[in-house]
Amino acid sequence: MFKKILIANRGEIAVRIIKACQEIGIRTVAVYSEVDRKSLHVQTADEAVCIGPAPAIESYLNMDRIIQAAHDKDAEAVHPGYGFLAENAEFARLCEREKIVFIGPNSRALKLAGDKVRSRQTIEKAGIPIIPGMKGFYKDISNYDDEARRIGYPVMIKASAGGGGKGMRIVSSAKELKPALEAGMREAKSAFGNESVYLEKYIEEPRHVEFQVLADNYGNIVHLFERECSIQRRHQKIVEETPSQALDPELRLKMGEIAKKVMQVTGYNNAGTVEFLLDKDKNFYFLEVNARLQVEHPVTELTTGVDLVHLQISIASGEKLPFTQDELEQKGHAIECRIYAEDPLNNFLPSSGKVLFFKEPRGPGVRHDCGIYSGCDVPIFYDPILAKLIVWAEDREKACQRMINALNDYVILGIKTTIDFLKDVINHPQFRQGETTTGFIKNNLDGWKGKEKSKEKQSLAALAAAFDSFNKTYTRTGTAAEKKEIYSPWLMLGKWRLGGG
Amino acid sequence: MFKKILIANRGEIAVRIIKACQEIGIRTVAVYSEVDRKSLHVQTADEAVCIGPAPAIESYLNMDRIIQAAHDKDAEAVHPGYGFLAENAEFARLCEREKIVFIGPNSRALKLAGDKVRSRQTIEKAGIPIIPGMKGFYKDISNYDDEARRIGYPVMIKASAGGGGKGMRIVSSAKELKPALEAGMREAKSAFGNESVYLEKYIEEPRHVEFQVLADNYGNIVHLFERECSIQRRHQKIVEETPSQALDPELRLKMGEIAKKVMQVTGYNNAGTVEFLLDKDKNFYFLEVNARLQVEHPVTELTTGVDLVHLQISIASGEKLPFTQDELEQKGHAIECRIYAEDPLNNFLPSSGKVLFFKEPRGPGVRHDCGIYSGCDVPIFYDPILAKLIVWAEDREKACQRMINALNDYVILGIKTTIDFLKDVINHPQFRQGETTTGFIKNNLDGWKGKEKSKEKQSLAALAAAFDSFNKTYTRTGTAAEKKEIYSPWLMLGKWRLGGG
Amino acid sequence: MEFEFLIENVLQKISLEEKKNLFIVSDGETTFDADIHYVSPNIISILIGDCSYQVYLARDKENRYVYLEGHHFIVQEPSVEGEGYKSGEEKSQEDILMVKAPMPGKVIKINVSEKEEVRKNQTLAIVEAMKMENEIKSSIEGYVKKIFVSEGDLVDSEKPLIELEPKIS
Amino acid sequence: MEFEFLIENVLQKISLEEKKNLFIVSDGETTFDADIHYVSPNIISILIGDCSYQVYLARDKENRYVYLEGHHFIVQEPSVEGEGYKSGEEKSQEDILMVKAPMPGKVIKINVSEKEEVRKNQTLAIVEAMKMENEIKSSIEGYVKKIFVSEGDLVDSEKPLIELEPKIS
Repeated sequence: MFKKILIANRGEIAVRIIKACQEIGIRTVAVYSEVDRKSLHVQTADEAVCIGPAPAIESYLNMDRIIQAAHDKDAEAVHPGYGFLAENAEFARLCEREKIVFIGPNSRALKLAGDKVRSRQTIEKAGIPIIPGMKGFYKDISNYDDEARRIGYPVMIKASAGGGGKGMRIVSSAKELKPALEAGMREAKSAFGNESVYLEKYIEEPRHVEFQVLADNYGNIVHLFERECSIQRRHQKIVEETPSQALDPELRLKMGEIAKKVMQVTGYNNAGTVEFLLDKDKNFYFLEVNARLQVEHPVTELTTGVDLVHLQISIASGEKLPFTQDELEQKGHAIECRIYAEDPLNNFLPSSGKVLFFKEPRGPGVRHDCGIYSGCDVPIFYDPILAKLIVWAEDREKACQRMINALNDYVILGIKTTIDFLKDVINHPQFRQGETTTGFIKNNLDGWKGKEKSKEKQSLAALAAAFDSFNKTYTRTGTAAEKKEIYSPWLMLGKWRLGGG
Repeated sequence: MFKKILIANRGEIAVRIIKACQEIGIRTVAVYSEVDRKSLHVQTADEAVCIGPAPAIESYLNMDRIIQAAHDKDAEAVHPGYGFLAENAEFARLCEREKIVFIGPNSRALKLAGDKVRSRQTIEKAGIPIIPGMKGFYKDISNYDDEARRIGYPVMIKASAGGGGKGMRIVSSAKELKPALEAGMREAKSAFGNESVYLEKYIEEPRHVEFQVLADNYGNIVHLFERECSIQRRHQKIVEETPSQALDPELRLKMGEIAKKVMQVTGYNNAGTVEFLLDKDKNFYFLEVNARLQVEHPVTELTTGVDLVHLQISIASGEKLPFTQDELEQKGHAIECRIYAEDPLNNFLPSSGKVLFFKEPRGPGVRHDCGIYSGCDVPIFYDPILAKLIVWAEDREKACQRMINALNDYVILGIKTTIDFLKDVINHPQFRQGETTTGFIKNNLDGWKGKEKSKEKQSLAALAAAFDSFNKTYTRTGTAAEKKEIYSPWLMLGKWRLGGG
Repeated sequence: MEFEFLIENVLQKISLEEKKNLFIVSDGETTFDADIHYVSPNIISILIGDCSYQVYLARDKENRYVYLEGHHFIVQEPSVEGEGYKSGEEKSQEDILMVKAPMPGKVIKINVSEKEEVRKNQTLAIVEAMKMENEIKSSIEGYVKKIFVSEGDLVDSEKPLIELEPKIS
Repeated sequence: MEFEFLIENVLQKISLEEKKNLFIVSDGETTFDADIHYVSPNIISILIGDCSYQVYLARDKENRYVYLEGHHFIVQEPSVEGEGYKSGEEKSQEDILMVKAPMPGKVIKINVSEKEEVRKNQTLAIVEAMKMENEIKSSIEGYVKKIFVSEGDLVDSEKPLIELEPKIS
């Protein structure tokens, strides 16, 4: 087993991986950009190395600096998290060359997964159903136009190098293609350092169902059942759950076996996800392999009882899978809500700034994977994900109730977040009935305005503010603190309190 | 199902029950004593009623005030939590008379469970092995002397009305009996409002193994497997786990069946716990029935996936058990550490006062049931339990690692707690090997002194304090805040900052 | 003691008088007793007729941020200068003509040049933040009067990007 | 800037000089650079040679409470008057003769009367807090000189309960 691991990431996923390492006695090295000095992952790790300025391209995507940090700190392995370099085959190859273990698939499998066109060919050859799409890559934008006409509009633009909605665009007619391609390429470049995009037939109103797969270095492969991630906005997943309401045991078995076959024919090892689209008639199509730990991995952990990060590390260190397919089962229901720094009342614009106050939910069945704290800064440079709230309960309805309760208990002041929006997603009758497709948000919550605020609640807010001002005034004159046992911010200062006291 | 429930308790368990109610759409009424106005359970509940002065006997044990509050607020049911009135048959009877549902066993079963002598007779008659002990109650202390001689020293003094170590004393010779009885009676009176105590043969170095049982109002009874609670100090459980390392499937089956039989012959309903002592030769003896939700109930919840508070409520509302014995199974391993406000470096003296800062652990597999917050007061009047830290993992060793990590991540400043002591319990080789008996603390951690603090750590503490003073000095003169982006307490005040700025 | 606040652009008047351990509160319409305490610097516990409210409150230079019972409020003191809190819908004529950065970010593309005629909903510029591109569109038909930024500039929220001139039709 | 603290009864001297974004720290023996920041009012992040330390710190009237790397420290300023932090073992002669309440609580029983002779380890009084009884025992052989409290009294920590007189043997 490794003695020290470098985590080439930031935010909640870096913290998640650092904690997993600490549990099994592995020292951790965080890397950080200049604006991230006070980030939680820097505080949580045993060691922390600054790798450059704020823009990701100069820090979290800077392979040489990261490799150098790993060497300097004697880290035997690098965990890339998700995003940034997680699916960068060149980085995986560089690690291999530098004798640093890359905690992820081998670079050949990673390259194949990243090359969406070639991987589609491999999958198709193996007899697995795929979505009609481009057969090759082109430099010239006019070739994309030809391909789009061949496939038939509407088509989807996707980044070759990664997922997460970055670079994705739906194009319904030829005249929209060029600007959409340009925007998609810029986003792909900015997110993954690679501007390659490709086209695929756009399937309307599908469900997004994916299978978590684990493969050790000795050809043993298991799947850990599905996750349904149909609730998306801008092709970005925002709510994920397992089990999917659309799968029966037979379909689950069939898709699970195919997911394993995908791993097999692509020579894959470590943790990966095989994504499918499931149409209304329960036909499913291979979409792509996500060659990394997914944002939504916790729902699988809560229902199967495995720790995917621990397993990634043990597989990378050369251990065999500790269980067979027969030993795995799903229990209960888990839902994840992604907490983004976005303003749902204002077209989901990113919301950077200072988190003035933060209180996280807790309680039975509630898990919170989190990268922020009261007083932290949310910089403009990186992904707007702040945290993930995951609940487990005996069944889906109880999980929904638990999620609503936890979201109500979740307070972030100072920046805008998606928390209130998420409550209305989970509370929506269509969601409660399990009628979830990728069009859910657009069909049901477009132009979301939030709940009406009653006169009574407005008064309460005014009352709280008045009380706050009242104590400010009293404390200024130095009487209130002595007079009554109020808990004013000034009292925190103890004997150094300034002013009249 | 009930629309509104009154919770006749305080602290972590009141908060736990309030949250469980909120999840299933039940409104909650908290009750509080005058010193508890700012307690977490008052903040968390929908409504809160003050029921008297600080001493428990005038508030949390004041049945009339609590019944009155339930009537005033139209609460249909009362959940008593643990301690206080939880096992008070008179209170249960009063609720029945006042047409308020008592969420717990019926008053006859409660009375029998509370009458340890009569319940021992009932159990013995049913052919279940019991510990030799007193056959009756006496007013006169000299009769206890006779009984002790008959049973044979060492004997154990126990409170008839409750558990939790309150009133318990081991007496190894006749001359120690009288003062020990007096102290035990006073403690029993103070804790349960009932001074009755009884004697039992003291079994040396046993394990404490108990079975969680659920019985609905229609005669259906299941057990939810065991909890081992051998790690005790002053007969107070401090670490609990499941599964027990001492049970094999055969013994588990046998004890589980006997636990169900105990419930049956005592006419019990709702949630209860059947406690056994298990000696070195794996003989087990019935100890008593705990006729309430136990402090340690979360370890059962984490390994079986049920919510015991939800089940208590649904059973009390007349619903049938939603599962049969066959459908229940244990998965993984769970450990609970109780976080007490006690000073382990000073004979575990209670430590009341203000919690100046509080940071709770989180992460996969970590649950924290908690009654405190940064800035709260811990009053001298009640039980010193602050919170419970519970972890789940695939196996016992991983659960231990996770617990150590979570305890390291747990910060309470301003009052003394048992957190550091608990780390040394979990880290102890005997504990790791599962060699747990009720003598564990006395045998292994008597006179605990804590870890040696290195010169380097002392320097770091001084450095942090110096930095704190440095900023205080700078901020006083009004330069630092503008000069650099430090996060001084003064900066929290924003534009109302006093002094030079 | 009297207080006035702007909450969602509505002026709220409220008075507090301390009496023993309670406050007598009047919001203009009704008068009631409230038992109010700080439980920590950002949490206020309020009991009104036994109903318990947990209110979270934080402050920055301009606003108080309040969360209670599932709702967020931005509370301003009326004397505070500068922009009120506006939702996307409530833009003044001035806001329409002066196109501002909707959030802090980086200008990655300017799609128009000065004097150019623009259609309604035409993309004027693209600002990127947190790795998402946001297209800044014209809400009128008109002309580009002035461009204040260049591609690559980091801009703060409310920074003017482009000034438009309406088409007189 | 020089600082002195009492940590576990040991005087610690430390000096801090600010230099760019770092501090030059000297603890008398070694001098090193440290990158130190508040991340919130009670959390300080320290990097020394890339090693990351998260330090928790809170203050009350008398002490600073520090938690780092699994260890608790009580940090006092040397100028602070009054009792130092003492563990159970380090009692002065004065402490032995003046029996004090070990924690805030209620005196529920006084087992001796004035002038009475007491053995070592004899129970003098019982103080209850948080529902646990705590027996206050004599650590010497001697006589009860004075009793300051009555049964039922609420007492604060360090409140004198009973004064003893040693037996001259």
